Amino acid sequence: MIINHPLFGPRDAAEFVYLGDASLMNRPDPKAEDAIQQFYEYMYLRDNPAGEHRELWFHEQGDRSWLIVTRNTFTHEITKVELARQS
Amino acid sequence: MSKLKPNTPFDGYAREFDGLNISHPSGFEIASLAVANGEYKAFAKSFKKTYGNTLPEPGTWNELKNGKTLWTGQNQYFLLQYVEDDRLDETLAGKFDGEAYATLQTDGWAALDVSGERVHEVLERFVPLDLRSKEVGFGARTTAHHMSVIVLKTDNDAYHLFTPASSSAGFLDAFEHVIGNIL
Amino acid sequence: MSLVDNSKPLNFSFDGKSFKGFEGDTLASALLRNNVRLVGRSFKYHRPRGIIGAGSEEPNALAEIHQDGVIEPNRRATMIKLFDGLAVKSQNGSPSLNFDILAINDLVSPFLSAGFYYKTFMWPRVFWEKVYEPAIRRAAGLGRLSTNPDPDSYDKGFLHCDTLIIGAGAAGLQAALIAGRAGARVILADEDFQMGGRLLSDPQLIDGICGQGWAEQTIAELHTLPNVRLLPRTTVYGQYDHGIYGALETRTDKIGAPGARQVLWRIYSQNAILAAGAIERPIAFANNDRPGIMLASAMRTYENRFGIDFGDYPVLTNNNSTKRNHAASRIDTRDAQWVSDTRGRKGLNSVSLNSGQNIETDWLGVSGGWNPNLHLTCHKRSRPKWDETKACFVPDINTLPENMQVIGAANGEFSTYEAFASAKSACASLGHKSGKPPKAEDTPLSINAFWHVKGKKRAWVDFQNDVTSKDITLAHQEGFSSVEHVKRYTTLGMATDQGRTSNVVGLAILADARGQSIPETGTTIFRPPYAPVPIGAFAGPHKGQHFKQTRLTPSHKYAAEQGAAFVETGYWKRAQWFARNGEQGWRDSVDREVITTRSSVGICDVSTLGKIDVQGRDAGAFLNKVYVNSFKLLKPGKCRYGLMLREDGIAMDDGTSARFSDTHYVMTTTTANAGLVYRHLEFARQCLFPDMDVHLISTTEQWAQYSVAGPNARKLLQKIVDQEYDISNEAFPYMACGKVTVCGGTRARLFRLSFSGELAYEIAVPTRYGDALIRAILEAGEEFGACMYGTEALGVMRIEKGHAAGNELNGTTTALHLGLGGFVSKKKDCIGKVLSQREGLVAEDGLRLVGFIAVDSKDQITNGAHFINIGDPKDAAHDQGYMSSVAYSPELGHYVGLGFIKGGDKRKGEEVMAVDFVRDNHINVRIVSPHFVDPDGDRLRV
Amino acid sequence: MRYNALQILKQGLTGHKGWKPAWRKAEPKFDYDIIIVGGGGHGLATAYYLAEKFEQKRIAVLEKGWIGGGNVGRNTTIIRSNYMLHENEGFYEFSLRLWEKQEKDLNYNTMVSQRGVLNLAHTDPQRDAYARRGNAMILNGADAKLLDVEGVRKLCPFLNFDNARFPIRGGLWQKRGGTVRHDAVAWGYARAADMRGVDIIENCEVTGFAIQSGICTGVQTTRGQIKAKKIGVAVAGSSSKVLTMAGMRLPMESHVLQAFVSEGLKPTLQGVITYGAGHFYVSQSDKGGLVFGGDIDGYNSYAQRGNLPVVEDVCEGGVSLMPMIGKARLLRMWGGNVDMSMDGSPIIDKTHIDGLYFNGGWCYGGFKATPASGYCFAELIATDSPNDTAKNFRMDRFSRGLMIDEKGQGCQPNLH
Repeated sequence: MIINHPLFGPRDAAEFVYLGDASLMNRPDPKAEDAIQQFYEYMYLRDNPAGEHRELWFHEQGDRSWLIVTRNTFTHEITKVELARQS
Repeated sequence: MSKLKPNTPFDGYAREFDGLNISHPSGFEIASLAVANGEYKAFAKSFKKTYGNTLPEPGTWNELKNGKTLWTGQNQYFLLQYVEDDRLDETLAGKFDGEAYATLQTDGWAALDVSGERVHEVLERFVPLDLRSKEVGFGARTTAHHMSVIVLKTDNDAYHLFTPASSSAGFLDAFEHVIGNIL
Repeated sequence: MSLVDNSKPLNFSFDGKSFKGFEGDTLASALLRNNVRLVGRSFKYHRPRGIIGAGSEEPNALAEIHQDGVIEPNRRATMIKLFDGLAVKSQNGSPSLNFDILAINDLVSPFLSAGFYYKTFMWPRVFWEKVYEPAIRRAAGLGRLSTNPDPDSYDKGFLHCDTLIIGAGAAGLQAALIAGRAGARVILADEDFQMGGRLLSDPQLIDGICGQGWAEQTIAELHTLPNVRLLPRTTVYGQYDHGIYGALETRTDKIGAPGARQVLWRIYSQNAILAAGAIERPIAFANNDRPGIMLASAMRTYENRFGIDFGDYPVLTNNNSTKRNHAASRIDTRDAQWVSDTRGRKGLNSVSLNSGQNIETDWLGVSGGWNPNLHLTCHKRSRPKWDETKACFVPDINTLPENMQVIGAANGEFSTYEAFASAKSACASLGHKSGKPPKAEDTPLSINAFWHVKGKKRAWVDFQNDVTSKDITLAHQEGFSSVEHVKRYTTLGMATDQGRTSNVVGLAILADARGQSIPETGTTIFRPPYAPVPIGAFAGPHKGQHFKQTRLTPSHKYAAEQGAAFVETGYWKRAQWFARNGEQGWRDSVDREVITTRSSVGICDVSTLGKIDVQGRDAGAFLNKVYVNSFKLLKPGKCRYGLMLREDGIAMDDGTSARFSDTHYVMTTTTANAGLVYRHLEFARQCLFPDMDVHLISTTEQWAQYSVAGPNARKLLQKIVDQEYDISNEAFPYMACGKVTVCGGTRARLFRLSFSGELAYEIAVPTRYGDALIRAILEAGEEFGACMYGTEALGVMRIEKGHAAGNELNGTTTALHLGLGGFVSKKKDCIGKVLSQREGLVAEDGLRLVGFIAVDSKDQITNGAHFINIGDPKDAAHDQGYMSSVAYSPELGHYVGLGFIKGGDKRKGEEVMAVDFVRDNHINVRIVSPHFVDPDGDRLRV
Repeated sequence: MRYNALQILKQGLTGHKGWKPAWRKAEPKFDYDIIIVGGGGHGLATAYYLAEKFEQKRIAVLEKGWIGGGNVGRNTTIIRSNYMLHENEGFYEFSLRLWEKQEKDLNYNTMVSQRGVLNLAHTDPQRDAYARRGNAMILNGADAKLLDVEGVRKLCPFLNFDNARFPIRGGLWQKRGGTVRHDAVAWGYARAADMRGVDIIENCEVTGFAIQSGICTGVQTTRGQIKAKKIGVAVAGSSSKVLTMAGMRLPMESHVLQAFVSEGLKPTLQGVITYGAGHFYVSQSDKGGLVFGGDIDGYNSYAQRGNLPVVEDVCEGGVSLMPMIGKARLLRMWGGNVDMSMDGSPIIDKTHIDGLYFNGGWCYGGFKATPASGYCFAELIATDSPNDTAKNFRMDRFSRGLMIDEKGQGCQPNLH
């Protein structure tokens, strides 16, 4: 596959490492009383849709940036690529 | 001066092929500069004042007084300077105190210069990027035969290659293997 | 006029017999030139088979190339470019091609119908692996693989273009010409070593000159365009995501030739034009598989391109496309004429027609219509649609993969003029204008869909897998009527030609049996690769020592001089031990290294540990978020041990972090997890705590770092560290760090860290000085009898000290399990803190890391043993835990072990069984403290 | 009609007129006692054991496409019981024992060939981990032998012993492991279930669940509404897609696992070989093709097709392990849709909705688990209490911190 890096253009996805659903960016508040339940849902449950999916990729062999890629999990079409951390 | 004699990968390496030359550039130090949060403007200004050119855009490198600078990531640059100073990081830390953080990189990378009219015929079996269509001033990090490599386009048919030092023997072996299959 | 160069004869051998062919021949054309018709044996019935095609669709003529003891099996004779000295053998016939004993299967064929093997071979049970299966496996399979390593060299490469054109027939050449002249970056690939496609086979005029001439002239012009790259003998075998195509270029068929025999290209295209032409299909009639029965189009190719004369021969056809030089009889199903049977066991000698007429002939051409070569449109699971008038499947425009167009015969546009017209419109849609297409033949295909002749005798559909029309009707009768079930039950289309000549005929027969139309029956879809690709080509240069990169430590050269035995640690090579003369086994060397270190001083290269520069105003706060320990109060000049958790509360990695200034820490990770930790930290930095001013730069390769450990460590280092730096215990206490210089001014970093449990420092210099420093240290250490120690000795010492390492931080253990609960700061949050408190992870009877020694000192404790309480049965229900690390302690004179056991921290002194079936070593062990040597750590603080 | 050699002789002499369909093309009834959603290996096996072992009646299997079209037809056909954790190993050993009597149970030759599985070790820690795993296998009644380099060389002399980047240091050998003809497993269970009255309904996709106040009473399908007292969902990679319709989020990601077959070769490999220093495992089918695979592609996908990096990675591993296969040619590549769970182990459990049962999370182990998965899922549905070997495959193990993590990779499905 090809990921079009927002800063310098298309790169073969083989240069990236996949982590998973972009929901992993929303770390719950560790001080909440039901913290264990919130962290359980945050770490273990996934929508795992057959369709559009916002997911995290790490450009390990490139500029070491984390990207949020919006990709269709059935057709693999990528419609959007953003930097996880807007510098 | 120190009793410890330095030795770097590819010391003194040079080879001529039909349409391709490889040599080992030396006499420079490399340091990385990471811009402190909120200090980009200040750093960019003092950088330009010191080296006479602006910070490079993503995917490019800029010529500087006495060296080059390469964009390596968000708010991160490599600075290459032709100086005999294995404390370049400490020099830079002083110069850009509070604006950027410096780290010595020279020893981590083994450097090769490749050039010649058949350079792209060889590199197309080595690096996945579309180097033929890139301008001079292109610079990026990618892979070559599962190893990391930084590629700087220095002329229409000439490139600086930097690869991690610990695997540099295997990198050169693989590169010569590809050349042997073509030239 | 043929494209073979008669002035260049080439010698080759087939099954030991020598023949002559010419430059430009394929093995197939050379065999036919020498009137060799019997070339192979079919898979199940071992029937004699001959060449039927002229390209990669060939199902029968499979051969082994033999050279210097290496065999390349299953090569299509039609795709081997003849070279002088080529030696090939036929396949699947034993003892010989001419006399194959397994041909008896043909006699008992009524009992070998589709799927018979699912209904028998079930009794007696043990016979399956002992008798039935070995017999089946010997009969099955095609070519042989020699067990010698593949000597060939393969390369991999990457090409970029605007437009990839697949197939260099009339349509492909014309599209390349238009796009090339317009300046687009074009790649034109064709699987044949001679570009031109059907232009080389069907005599026709284009703009007044012959087809072959037009092809030659067009190729010549394309060579002059720098933006066009021609790739002959290159099969585009697969279409992948986002315009990526896989292609295999073959440079020679000679085994062991210099240079890369094949190159596996990954092509990045903006758009693609599929112009792969079409493949003629046979018709199923009784005994239609005899050598000499060929596709009519293939015979024209052998006549016109290779200059072979078959004399006069009849052609069975259901369409008008079979134009021929000779006027021999034409058996046209549109006039209700067809072939009802044939004779000639090892080669055709006569055919009989439904009219009762009998024709003596050695050759029969068959033309059952054309199948567009649309494989590459299906690789992303889009399905072709049925075209009733042309009686074939054509690409479905609205499900075509993005940025792909199909032109020419591949799109069902069979005439040469249509090919040119579709090339013009395809290029126009890419913005490349062009004038009127060249004048060429434009007769539309007229066809009546005649698929098979019903009858009692077997009519072959899939020649290679021996699937007959009766097999397909039987499959339907047994309920396997979905097109996918028929394929799997009968193996139709699962042979090496992947159903190129059989799928559609088989489908038509199935539709007949189901009483439905072909579109209602549906079709199976093509999967990559278009044509088989050697596994060696997919591996490319990454084999043998180049399978993965090799990382060498700064002291590698010196270590080798000292007799180091190296071991793989991830991609690193690390010295495991240093064998000295007179030492018998590795245990002698390792014990010596440990004793030397514990009694005087030992040196170990620790450069492979991950080293990360953590810099920024919030560096301390960031470390607090990723480690369970608190780093806020760590002052510059100090180090601290850190345990890192995954967010699920499980231990991930550990190491020490040294603070050099307010905004500068140097973190170390284990060798194995360096990459994993760096990725985890960048995720935390960029995605979880983006507002922090913290920056991470990997410096693993920037610094050469050596551990100097033992009672004499300080004395030795005082000869290395320059005098102005006081490294006494008072000035440089345990867990101190600082910048120093060594050997007269070389910059260095010094740490008071110890993994061995001895008085120890770690000294680091820029890697360029690494080789010189290790030699200086050992030279300085001579007076103390210093030696280098490897990973094995390091392992012994850390086990003696009870330090957890990779075997303990195995991804299932928490700080509590590891006995490191004390490090977990109560006040602050950190990654993993919350989920580490789940009930299952804090259970009282959970596993705990403790020490183990054999109750009887003669016994040897072994790693991987499971603990069972004495008196309990040895089964899973009574399993108490497992041994994770074992070493022989020279200091204590016996084996010591670390392991996990339920409630271990509360069972010190208890004896349990250590059960080790795989090493047949069941012994009793005692649970003890894991800190075997210097439990209070006095030696560290001297 | 029984299948045996005599029947073949009789039919062979009479033009094969007597063979009957292996399973009826049943029309969906208004309601059933039990509905199994998913006509793959696990769904069909569940239906068979519900009827055969637990005497359940009025059972239907609903398959959206054609039976056996999912993962049971897309895997590398390996069976083994060489897991390290007792929570898994007891279950997979039970499965291997069911494989050993499958032909007799189903009167169908699924070609269960126990020609051995060899896991290679290339470092001392890896060999020690295999010792721990081998002992765990034997504690669960399975067979295991730890081999040194010479032991491995005797079994497979063609492996790369001298020029290897990661030299072979030993291996773990399970003699009773091997391969099975995968398509035949689906057809064998379908025929046996059909003979026991189970309705197998193809081209019938579930499009919704009928759930009132926490009780599931039936499903909507493309062929109408069907009611049932109990509904078991066994749809592997489609688990999230299906159970989202019941308002559930699962601890799972769906991934593409590619598999490959080479052109047919005369006998070359005896049993199954897995490479310890790269992503590659291989066996040879009875038709002579080398059947091999490696890792999943690594990104969420329902496409049932993969990309090139994995193909090259697998072949690099294969050629580095056995240099001879460079000359074998890759004939066909395909992809399954595997349900990768959050700890690499499966779930066979009730859900919080009464009457709705779930079986999924099989990662790489789905095919070898087919018989025991069917048996245990049937037992859970029929008796509402789990089979002893599957009692740990609970849905709530993650929230309670009782993960079953063979590889110790934590909450990242693509690392298991």
